[in-house]
Amino acid sequence: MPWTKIKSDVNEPNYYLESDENIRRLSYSEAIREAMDQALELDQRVFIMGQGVDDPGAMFGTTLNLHKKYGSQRVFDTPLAENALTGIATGAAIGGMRPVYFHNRPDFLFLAMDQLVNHASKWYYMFGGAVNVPIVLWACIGRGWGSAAQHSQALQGLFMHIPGLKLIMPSTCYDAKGLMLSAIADNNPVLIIEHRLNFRHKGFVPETPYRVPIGKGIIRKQGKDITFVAISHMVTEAYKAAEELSKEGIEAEVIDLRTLRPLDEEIILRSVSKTGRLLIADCGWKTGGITAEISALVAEKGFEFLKAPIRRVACQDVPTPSGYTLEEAFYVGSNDILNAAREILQIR
Amino acid sequence: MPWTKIKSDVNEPNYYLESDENIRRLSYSEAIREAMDQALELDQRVFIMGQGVDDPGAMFGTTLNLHKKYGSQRVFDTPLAENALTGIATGAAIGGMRPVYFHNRPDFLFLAMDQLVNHASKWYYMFGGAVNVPIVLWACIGRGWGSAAQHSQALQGLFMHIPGLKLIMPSTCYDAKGLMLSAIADNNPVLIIEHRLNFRHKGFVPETPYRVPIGKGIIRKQGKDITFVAISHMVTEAYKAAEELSKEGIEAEVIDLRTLRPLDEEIILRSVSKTGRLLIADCGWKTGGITAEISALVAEKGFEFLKAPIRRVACQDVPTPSGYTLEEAFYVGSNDILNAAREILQIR
Amino acid sequence: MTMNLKKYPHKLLVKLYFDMLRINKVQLHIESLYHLDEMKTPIHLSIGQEAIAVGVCANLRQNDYISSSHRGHGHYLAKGGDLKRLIAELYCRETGCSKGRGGSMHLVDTSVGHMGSSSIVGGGIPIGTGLGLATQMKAEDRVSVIFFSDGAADEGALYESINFAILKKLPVIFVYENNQFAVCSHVSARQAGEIIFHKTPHDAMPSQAVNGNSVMDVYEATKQAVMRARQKSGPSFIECKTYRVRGHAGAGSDEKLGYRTAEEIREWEAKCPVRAFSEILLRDGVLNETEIQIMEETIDCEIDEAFRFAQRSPLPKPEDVTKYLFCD
Amino acid sequence: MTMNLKKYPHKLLVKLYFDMLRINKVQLHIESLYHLDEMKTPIHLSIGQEAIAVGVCANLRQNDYISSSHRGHGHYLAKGGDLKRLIAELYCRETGCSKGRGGSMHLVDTSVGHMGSSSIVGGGIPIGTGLGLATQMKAEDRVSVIFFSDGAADEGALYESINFAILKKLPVIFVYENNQFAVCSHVSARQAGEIIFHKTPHDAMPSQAVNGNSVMDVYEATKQAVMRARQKSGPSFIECKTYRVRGHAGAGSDEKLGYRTAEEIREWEAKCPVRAFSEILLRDGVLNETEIQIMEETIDCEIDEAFRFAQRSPLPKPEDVTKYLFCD
Ligand SMILES: Cc1ncc(C[n+]2csc(CCOP(=O)(O)OP(=O)(O)O)c2C)c(N)n1
Ligand SMILES: Cc1ncc(C[n+]2csc(CCOP(=O)(O)OP(=O)(O)O)c2C)c(N)n1
Ligand SMILES: [Mg+2]
Ligand SMILES: [Mg+2]
Repeated sequence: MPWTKIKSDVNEPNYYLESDENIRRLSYSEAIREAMDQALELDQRVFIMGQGVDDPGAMFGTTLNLHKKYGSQRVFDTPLAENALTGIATGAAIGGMRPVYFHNRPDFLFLAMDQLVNHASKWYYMFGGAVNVPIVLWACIGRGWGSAAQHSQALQGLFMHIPGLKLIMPSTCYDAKGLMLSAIADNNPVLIIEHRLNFRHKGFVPETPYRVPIGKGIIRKQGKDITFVAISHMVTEAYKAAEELSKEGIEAEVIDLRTLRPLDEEIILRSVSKTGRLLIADCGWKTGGITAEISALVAEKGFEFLKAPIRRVACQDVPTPSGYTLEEAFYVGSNDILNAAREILQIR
Repeated sequence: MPWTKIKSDVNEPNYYLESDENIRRLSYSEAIREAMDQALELDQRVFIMGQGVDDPGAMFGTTLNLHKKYGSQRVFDTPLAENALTGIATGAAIGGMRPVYFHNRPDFLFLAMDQLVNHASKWYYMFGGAVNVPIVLWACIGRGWGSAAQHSQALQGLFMHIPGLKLIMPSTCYDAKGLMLSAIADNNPVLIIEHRLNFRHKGFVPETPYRVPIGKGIIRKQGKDITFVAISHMVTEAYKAAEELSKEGIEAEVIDLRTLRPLDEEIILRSVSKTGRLLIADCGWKTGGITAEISALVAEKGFEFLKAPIRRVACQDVPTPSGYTLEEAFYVGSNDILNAAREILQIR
Repeated sequence: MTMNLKKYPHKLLVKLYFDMLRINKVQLHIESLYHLDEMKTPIHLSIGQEAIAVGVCANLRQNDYISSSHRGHGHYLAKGGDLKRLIAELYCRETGCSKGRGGSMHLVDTSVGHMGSSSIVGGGIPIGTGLGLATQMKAEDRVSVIFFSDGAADEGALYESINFAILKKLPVIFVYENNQFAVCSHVSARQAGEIIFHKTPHDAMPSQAVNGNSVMDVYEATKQAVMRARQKSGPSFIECKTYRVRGHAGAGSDEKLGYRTAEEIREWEAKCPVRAFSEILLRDGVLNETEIQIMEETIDCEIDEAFRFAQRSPLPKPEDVTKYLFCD
Repeated sequence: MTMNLKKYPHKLLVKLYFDMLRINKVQLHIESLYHLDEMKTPIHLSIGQEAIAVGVCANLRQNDYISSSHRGHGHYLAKGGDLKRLIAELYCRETGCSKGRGGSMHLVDTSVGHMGSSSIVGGGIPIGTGLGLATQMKAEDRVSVIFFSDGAADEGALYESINFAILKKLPVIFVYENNQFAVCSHVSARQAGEIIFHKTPHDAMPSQAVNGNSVMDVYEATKQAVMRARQKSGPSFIECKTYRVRGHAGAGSDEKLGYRTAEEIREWEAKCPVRAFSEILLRDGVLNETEIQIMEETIDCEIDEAFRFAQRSPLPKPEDVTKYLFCD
């Protein structure tokens, strides 16, 4: 199945450096693996758990052979018991450890919602700050090759609604490493949602450990005509669309939110204050998803800047179909962004 | 604990009839109980399950003594095993039954998310229409008296995001009965979220079985100056605020959505096209909640009508605190609606 | 296997063999074409586990229910699911059993009591239990069989479902296909020992472990369980010990991954339940080589036809993507 | 109880009795004032279950962990939680153990290893298991005790947690407080029979049922379990059979509800573990009436002081509602 062997031979868009051929490039999975390796090295409290973290697949390579280096006490396979294991991770965190619990797909988190939402995300508040829960949950969105309804859900729209839970969706190799290291260092529960398509990329990744701040977005491309807000692999898609528009003399500003909660409201509002036009792109469902919140934020706090309706580009509001002809209709990409942008800008 | 003995001695706002003293009034719980009684009577496939549905508390009285009338095979207590029991209800529905599964509080649905979201809500689509799942889940939001973080969550914001799941939140006794009967007759999974504060009310309820259409909102008060969109007990709060504004010569239109999914977009857009101003009131968290989706809908499809920023009145984005001084700060009501409306209208 | 086959009707023995052979051949054919990337769906082959699907389903009637998983080709076929529609589903066609919406992990054929399989591990267990509940409430004469493997046995849903099935004396049979692996993870890395449900009191839920590679052993164990269910005496639990000889997903062996030894795979391949049974049948003169040859050819023909049907079938139209969201 | 108390240190016996009496009296006092509606929090009294909290915790050190539930006053106090801060929490004060954010169902006192209780039934079980995992990973000398009742035993989280605890040989003790009810629902309406974990192989997880109304029985069973945990030999399971004599929530009896007989309640009230133990202690001359009288007075004083402390404490400020969302 092609989706099990994503080749990371495409360079991500060149956001960081103009034309340096000598930069250190890692694949997306190597970037995360390096973060894990360094976290395990630097902090004895860190450990990795998850179904298959010590197997040859190693979560898309992100945990490859770390059990050999750090031992099977610190990098271990788990039973398929997502609810209890999330609670066990939570308990371990309360007891002073820093678990990182890997899941292949967010779909399986539905089994863990009670421990994640009712417990981990509330513990600090519920006890008036007496106990905090430094856990990281990681899951990678499936897509394509008939992954279908139960293996391809992009659930950031749900998790963005949960107080007490930080929510991260990186789009570059640099951030995948830096945000993972920040998440592990954070004293709160953090959920990282990755996207399989990001794993095609190679990108600039410094070797030394570094942290990318949680809660801060970044502008991937400056622009004055329209603002694109996106996350994860939709940033790449938005960037592609923006480059396309550039050719026509239209400058879209592309914001990579990186964190959905806490949300970087300022970066969005500042951009919209300049462009007056907003398009939000997500790889999850539209209704009640992250595009809704970002739109509502601007309709509430940036209304005066708006020159046109806010458009949302997101997946169809149906369970993911398996057939490829239907997948084509279900998923959105740079073309949809382009079309919606043209509508907002009223070109053609 | 006062909240265990909600007295239903307050009449709900008089939406239906001008001044008829002779109408039949039932309490909110009697209205639901009547729906259940009639559904059990009329359709052998219907059954009731849930923790305590056959006990003296009987889910706020909504299932009182029905096990005596219909037998313990059709009205039965369940183990505290919310995930499997939701799957069992789903299986029973697939096998031709029409289960209604009652929960005290939506908080416990976090244990049932896998079966509810990954299974029941996807089954019809995933099998190309071969099998449908006519189940009703019912849960009642807690509030006050220190219910706290794990016993007071208003989770409509989450469930509105799920394709394949219908989501109902009634606000009147009439609708509580009529929507329950519609939900049971519906061929899809339906989640009904009630609110404890609704149970204080008595209201007009015809005796014969009737259905209120799923997916249709209703205008509770006509107005031209501002639109209030609300659900469940926030409709009562919005109505109160509207009456207050009325005294000042400002006419707010109050929309009771009744159903959140499918959403009655038309009733919202039509109203905003008239008033140009929108306030959305919810008893759940603000970020990523239902107010976000409704705002985004209007910013996308009704932008040209808008004369002012869209305001959202919803709970603070924190786990619910237990202390009453903090509960006061956490929850919102007619005063908050009034203040936000005044801001939108720029009065005072 | 030293069992005496004499007591069984000839027709049954032939059917058991035929069904196993057919499931085996269908999967080998899928496997052989998978590299063409025309079946754009993940596949999870149950090669080596044919005896379980067949031994169980041979005891079932058309209107009995089964609940299955991501590894469900065998269950689907053993229960009588339509082969053409299975292959069409793998080819993502509108003529697939799930109309190209489900793919290989989501098979359905309601006409034979296959009400849909879940690819959430353990997800089908409560649903199969609920099918038993419906049966009981409607006072129907049906049995509900739940197929699940060792990964699913890690999940609390199993404990919850078994408790409920015993509590309500549901006509449910829990068929634990212990193939020892969940992806690359051996059951011993996830479970504390023998599954505890073998310790359930016999009158509440009889439980036994059988050789999952012996179709007759599976058949016999299921027979008792089905009888118990039809007598409304409650659920049963059967562990079928077996082995997943292929990789977790996709085509071919995963030997090179190194998480298990090549010898171990070989050892279990040698226990192939189809071949093992054919040897007995030949030995005991139930079938002869020619008869088997004819069976093979019949099946090959059917398979070819099914693939042709699938490949020529129309694809779902993109504009139908929102169809089947809700049932009217 | 015909046990020989001679082998126990006097100090231990006095402590056991004192702690039970104190928990009993604190709860009676809460109950007596609850109608004033000043404690604006749901309460779940563990009157009649004092022997379990005390018999277990008497074996624990300050740094051992416990995990508790909505019915957690007894566990909190037995583990050494601060009484003043408990009562202040019931009064929703800033000085409460959870700063008025948690209420009666969410108690915490990290200084004595009480890391927070969950009001999601069964929710504390995985967390307590995880505390055991942390202990093991950090190579600390701690035990993690998980208190849960029959409602929680319905949940799959218990199965999943026990499996993991055995798999990893965690220093965890599962204390199953079987008080026979979840709200109004008797355990027999929810469970298929005796809990299956008694059938776990002894070397994996010793399991036993004891009289939960006998503090010495609970003490002895826990002692073995604690020893096993400290020796890093793995988890233990103890069922303490008892009864919830009060209503599920709030103050007073719920006799009038009629879901159980008044006689049954009387019967179990007669088995009050505090009185039962006092009779033995008096009989065996471990304590005399005067000494008990003094204990009672000491406790009454402490309780009065705690309530005064609570009532006079400041309330959380509304503007602090968003405080403690995230930890820096
Ligand atoms: C709840 C859940 N967790 C994880 C997965 C990912 N996953 C898919 S198949 C599989 C292995 C399942 O093993 P088992 O239940 O033994 O079935 P087998 O593959 O052996 O038939 C896993 C972990 C899943 N689908 N569902
Ligand atoms: C998961 C979950 N389901 C339902 C409830 C509602 N509820 C609160 S306490 C309770 C009874 C719990 O019974 P048990 O576990 O036996 O504890 P006990 O009250 O006897 O101490 C129930 C059903 C809950 N809090 N959590
Ligand atoms: Mg397996
Ligand atoms: Mg109990």
